[in-house]
Amino acid sequence: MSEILSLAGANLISPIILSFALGLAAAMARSDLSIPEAVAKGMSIYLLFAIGFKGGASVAAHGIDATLLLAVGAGIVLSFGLPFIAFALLRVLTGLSGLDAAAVAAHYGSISIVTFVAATSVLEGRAIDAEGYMVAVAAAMEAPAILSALWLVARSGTAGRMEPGLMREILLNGSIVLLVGSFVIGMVTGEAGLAEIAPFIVSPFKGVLCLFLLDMGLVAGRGLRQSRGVLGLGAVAFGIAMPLVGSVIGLGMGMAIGLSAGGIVLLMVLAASASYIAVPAAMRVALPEANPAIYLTLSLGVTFPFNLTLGIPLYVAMATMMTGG
Amino acid sequence: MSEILSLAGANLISPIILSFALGLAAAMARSDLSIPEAVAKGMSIYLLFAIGFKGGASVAAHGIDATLLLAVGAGIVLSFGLPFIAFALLRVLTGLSGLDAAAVAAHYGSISIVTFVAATSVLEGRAIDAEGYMVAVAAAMEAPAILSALWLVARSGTAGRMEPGLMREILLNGSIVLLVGSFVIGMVTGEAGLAEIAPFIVSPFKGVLCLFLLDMGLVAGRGLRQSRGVLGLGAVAFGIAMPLVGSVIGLGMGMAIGLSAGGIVLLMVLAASASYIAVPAAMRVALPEANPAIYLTLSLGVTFPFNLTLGIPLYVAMATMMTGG
Amino acid sequence: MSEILSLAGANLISPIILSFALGLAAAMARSDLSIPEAVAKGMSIYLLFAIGFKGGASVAAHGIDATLLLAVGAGIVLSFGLPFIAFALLRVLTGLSGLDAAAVAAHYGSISIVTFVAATSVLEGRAIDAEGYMVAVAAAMEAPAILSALWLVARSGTAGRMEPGLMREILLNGSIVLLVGSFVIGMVTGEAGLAEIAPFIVSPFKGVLCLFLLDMGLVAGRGLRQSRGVLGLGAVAFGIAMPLVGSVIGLGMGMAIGLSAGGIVLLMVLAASASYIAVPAAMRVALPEANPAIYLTLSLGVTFPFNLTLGIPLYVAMATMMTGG
Amino acid sequence: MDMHQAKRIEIVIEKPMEGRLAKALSSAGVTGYSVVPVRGGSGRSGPWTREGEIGRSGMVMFICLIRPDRLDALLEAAFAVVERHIGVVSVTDAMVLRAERF
Amino acid sequence: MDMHQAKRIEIVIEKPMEGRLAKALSSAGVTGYSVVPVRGGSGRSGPWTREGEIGRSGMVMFICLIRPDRLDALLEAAFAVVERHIGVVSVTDAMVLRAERF
Amino acid sequence: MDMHQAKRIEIVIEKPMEGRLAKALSSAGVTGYSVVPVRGGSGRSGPWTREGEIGRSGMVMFICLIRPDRLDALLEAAFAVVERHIGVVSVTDAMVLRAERF
Ligand SMILES: Nc1ncnc2c1ncn2[C@@H]1O[C@H](COP(=O)(O)O)[C@@H](O)[C@H]1O
Ligand SMILES: Nc1ncnc2c1ncn2[C@@H]1O[C@H](COP(=O)(O)O)[C@@H](O)[C@H]1O
Ligand SMILES: Nc1ncnc2c1ncn2[C@@H]1O[C@H](COP(=O)(O)O)[C@@H](O)[C@H]1O
Ligand code: NA
Ligand code: NA
Ligand code: NA
Repeated sequence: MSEILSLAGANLISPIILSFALGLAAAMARSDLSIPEAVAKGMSIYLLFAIGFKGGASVAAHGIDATLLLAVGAGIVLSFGLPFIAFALLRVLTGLSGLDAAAVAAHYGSISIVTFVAATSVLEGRAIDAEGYMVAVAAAMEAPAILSALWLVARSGTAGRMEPGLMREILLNGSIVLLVGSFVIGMVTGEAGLAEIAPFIVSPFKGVLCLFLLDMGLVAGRGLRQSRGVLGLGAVAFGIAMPLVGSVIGLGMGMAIGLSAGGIVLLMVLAASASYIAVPAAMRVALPEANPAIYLTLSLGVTFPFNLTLGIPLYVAMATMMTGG
Repeated sequence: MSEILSLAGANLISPIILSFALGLAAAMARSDLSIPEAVAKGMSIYLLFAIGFKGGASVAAHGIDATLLLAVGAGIVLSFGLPFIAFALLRVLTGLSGLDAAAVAAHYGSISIVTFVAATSVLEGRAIDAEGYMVAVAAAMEAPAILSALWLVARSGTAGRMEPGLMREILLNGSIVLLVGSFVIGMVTGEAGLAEIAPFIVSPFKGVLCLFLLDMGLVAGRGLRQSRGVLGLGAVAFGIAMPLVGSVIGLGMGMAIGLSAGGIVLLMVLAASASYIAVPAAMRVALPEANPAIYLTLSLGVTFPFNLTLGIPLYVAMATMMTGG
Repeated sequence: MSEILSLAGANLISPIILSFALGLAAAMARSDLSIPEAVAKGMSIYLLFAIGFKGGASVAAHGIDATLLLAVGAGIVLSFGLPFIAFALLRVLTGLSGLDAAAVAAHYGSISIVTFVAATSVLEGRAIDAEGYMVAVAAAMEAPAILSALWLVARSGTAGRMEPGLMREILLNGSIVLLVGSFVIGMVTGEAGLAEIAPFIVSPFKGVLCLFLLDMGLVAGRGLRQSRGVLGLGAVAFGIAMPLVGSVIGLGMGMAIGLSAGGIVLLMVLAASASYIAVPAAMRVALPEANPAIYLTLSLGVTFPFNLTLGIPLYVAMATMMTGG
Repeated sequence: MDMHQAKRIEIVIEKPMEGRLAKALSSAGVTGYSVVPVRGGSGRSGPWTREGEIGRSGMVMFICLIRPDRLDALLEAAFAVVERHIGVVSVTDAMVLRAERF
Repeated sequence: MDMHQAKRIEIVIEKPMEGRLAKALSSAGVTGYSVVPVRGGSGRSGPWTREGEIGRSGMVMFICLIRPDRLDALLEAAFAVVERHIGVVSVTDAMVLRAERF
Repeated sequence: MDMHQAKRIEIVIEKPMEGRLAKALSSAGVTGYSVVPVRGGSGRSGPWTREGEIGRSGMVMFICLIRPDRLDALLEAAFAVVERHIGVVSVTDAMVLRAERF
């Protein structure tokens, strides 16, 4: 326990977390500090490209593990399954309508790639290796949850419908394409390719991540400030309980399929994190009646900071304990 | 021959080419992956500044070669002359109107700086030196072709006219000014200046180039998808034949004026490549009746990928063979 | 004297100054070279984050100096006081109205963070150490001058009023928040934090500064071109005399409170430089009748280039002479 | 100058619906429109801004000039897309040069 | 389509005043507006552009559709903010779909 | 509020022609206009977007409020620039505050 706390403490005073906190505080205090949309999007493209490429290069270096397919399969199962658990939990903890609950559930089945990146960074800091292909698992987990949510809504007889073209849109979503694409490039060009562009995608990576988290803090803080009162206590409780539930399930599946300690942590993080980019856009198309203030505030304002600060060190502690690391 | 193929093969699996291919594929599949205009422009400014500066610093290090003036002169002659060859070839191979053919011809007399940058990168990878001032030759070749095209149109009696102010606009075009300006800065500050900013303009250069080519792939793919049917077979044949013709002429001139093998490759690449930024804008002003879908698709959708993938290794092979390297 | 000249000469041919000159020349010649707003803002965020963080990390490394509070206090006194001197000088040298003179005075009490950054860069180049907390002094000097200017206007009975909310806006201004925030992060995470992100905020710093100064040259040149005739000779004289006056006062205060030679230079630079971002925005709100062409042209078109080229080497020479360095 | 009657339709719609509206307009035979970015705004769901955002959030504005007799077809097409979504549709009378383009 | 009378107000105002105008509008009970970026322009104070700028300079455009009977309240609120500042306010007649939103 | 008759002219024109239109307007004595970015659109030459573009491609929108009696001069100046180029010109009736500015 005390070790978890010291890990969490060390995590809390990293430049990455403090940058997020700075953004959060600035937005709460209504500073006009802001990062242009184009720059924020540029940084997200950089991060996706770098994380995908490095994952692919690592697979090229270590060879494809027999568990690759199992891990991707586990991710897809998680993404399909977690929304049902989230939905049930929401019905118990909150008074959200079926529609809103389904929309929130979709977010928690999907993933937050920045949480994943932050976790990778923590693992690196502690010299814990992880399977490079976990990036592919992340990509595979982005979309399935949306289908589960639509099914939940359809079952309850409300308006949700599968818009024509929506499935293609979700699967060819920019972040999935970039993540998978750069993963493949990294795999094909291998260590040599990585060496060529490492001064761009490896060395400055953490610094860019700081600025990106500054931006996420600004956006999250603005959201929290504007949606004060939107979330009841039950909803906030869900925003913290759900990642814990997800991470435990991720832990079990990761151990079952034989991932390394690092891989298990990443699967836990994927299960525990909630989408705030791809899924919200899909929800605006498919479930426009659902209230975006609820799912955005929960995902970006509650669960994201929880995972970033306490969740990740906790998941690391759990995984190393269970794998006897 | 087999060596050319193996060079081309090695070239094809570089991160740079694969990033372009990823962008192309994503756009063709109608993914919403896209890079903000401001970020794309920012990267192009970075590349121009870096390539100009490095060229200037290299001139400062190696001294001004007696062939500098000859090379710039050769570039200007090429830029003036190639449009006539392109025009004739287009009249033979395609049914384009005189106006459209002249507009296309202007693009092929001018140059693509990214193709030039990619070639520099390939040369570096093979440790083939090139004259630093080839950057100045590139700048000198941007504009003259436009005059030739306007002359071709005027001769044919169609609407093209020299808009007042157009010449100043073309010569003070942002990319020419930045390329020449940073070249001069590099020359003045020399190796010491380069050392100060090398961690910015040298180390991460290739990585930025990857993201930039991802963007170019996206733009080219979008163009190809939208202009399906605009180009006949003859036009496509021109888009591949013209760079070959241009490169051979470039090879001859490069050898005649005594450039190094690397310098010859770069002159070939300049002759073989087609503009897709400066010239299109000039054409919209001077020849608004010409169809942009034709010249953009040819330049960016046919010739650019050809040069990037097959052209450059071919030109390297030709130049090293002819100079006995 | 000859040493100052040689220092100034060496300063003038640095990539940083030449990049500014390139931008200035390009804008004067009406080239269409330009850097997108989002990219320019992104670079400014990078520079503020980097300079704040490095300042904080340096404080963490060297311990908090007893003079920290004194230095911040001196900065605040300077920022409150300099506008009165500027106002008096303007009434003597120019025929500006009280309103315009007060608006200009506010700019000269506040600071230009880029001038500060350029000075830091020069100090590093000459291996002169400075107190890391000078960054905090810079932040403290941004706002007070605005109050002095409003007081000057109120006294003269004209329209200026303290808009509700303006004070909060000024103090929570993005650049102050980012500078102070990253300073604190640097202080908390210390050398370890700096090591993590140094490849992002240290190595490429000077290169980014070059591109940023290219942009500032473009903006300054555009301003000079458009406001030709706005400034009389007296105003231009003020734009050069005021930084000299400010720097001498800064020198005195820096010596009085016992700063190191490097710290004195930075205090001189802060006193000598004029704001062109935060204060103009505040003036548009509080003194909309004051003519922005006057204060922007003076601050960005006259004083900024003066400090960048001649001022900084002069201040370095003065400080080293006076401290017997 | 030879001016012609036209209608100017302005549609503010969520960004994720942009592609669907474009498709609906072209299916309805609308020959031209321009899309203008929207930086922020306010409505019943409160204020918002695009600063720092990275996804397909926010709104865009379609501006469309058409011959008056084609207004109904356009509005029907637009309404089918906007119906369940947030968004604002307004129509103004306008005059245009070069009527052959509309 | 069921259309309703409305007024379309367009306000070009300096960026540093953006927050104040937004506050004034909401105090005046204006239920909705959109903000569009302005890249540059020209006026009595000469031409300008946002290229390369980094501060809160330049201008933004508010576009606001309201029920005609609320026009005066809006104009008064807007005028109180714009009064001492540079900026342009114009009003056009428009028709809107879904009047309940305004 | 004291309102005055005005015309609102909206010109969508290719970016490479932006400088020429600005010059033509000022030669025609037009005292003010604002330029708004256009992110994309569609016309007879098909759909387009500015995403990922780096050159002076795409289009921009000029918005210009003027006194009604100066409309013809403006339209003539604008038409001389737009004539051979793609682009759309529309005019709407509007009311403005502070007529002395136009
Ligand atoms: N009356 C209006 N005039 C202009 N834009 C509006 C108006 N109402 C809503 N909008 C825009 O549409 C968005 C969504 O509106 P709402 O559905 O009311 O939250 C707002 O944030 C504005 O950008
Ligand atoms: N008549 C007008 N039509 C459209 N925009 C205008 C007009 N007049 C001024 N503006 C905008 O308001 C800004 C300031 O105008 P001014 O106060 O006249 O310098 C200009 O730069 C334009 O962006
Ligand atoms: N009717 C229209 N309404 C609004 N914008 C238009 C219209 N027609 C054309 N445009 C704009 O002008 C561009 C060129 O049109 P075109 O010359 O028809 O290809 C289009 O891509 C649109 O951005
Ligand atoms: Na999840
Ligand atoms: Na060429
Ligand atoms: Na000062």
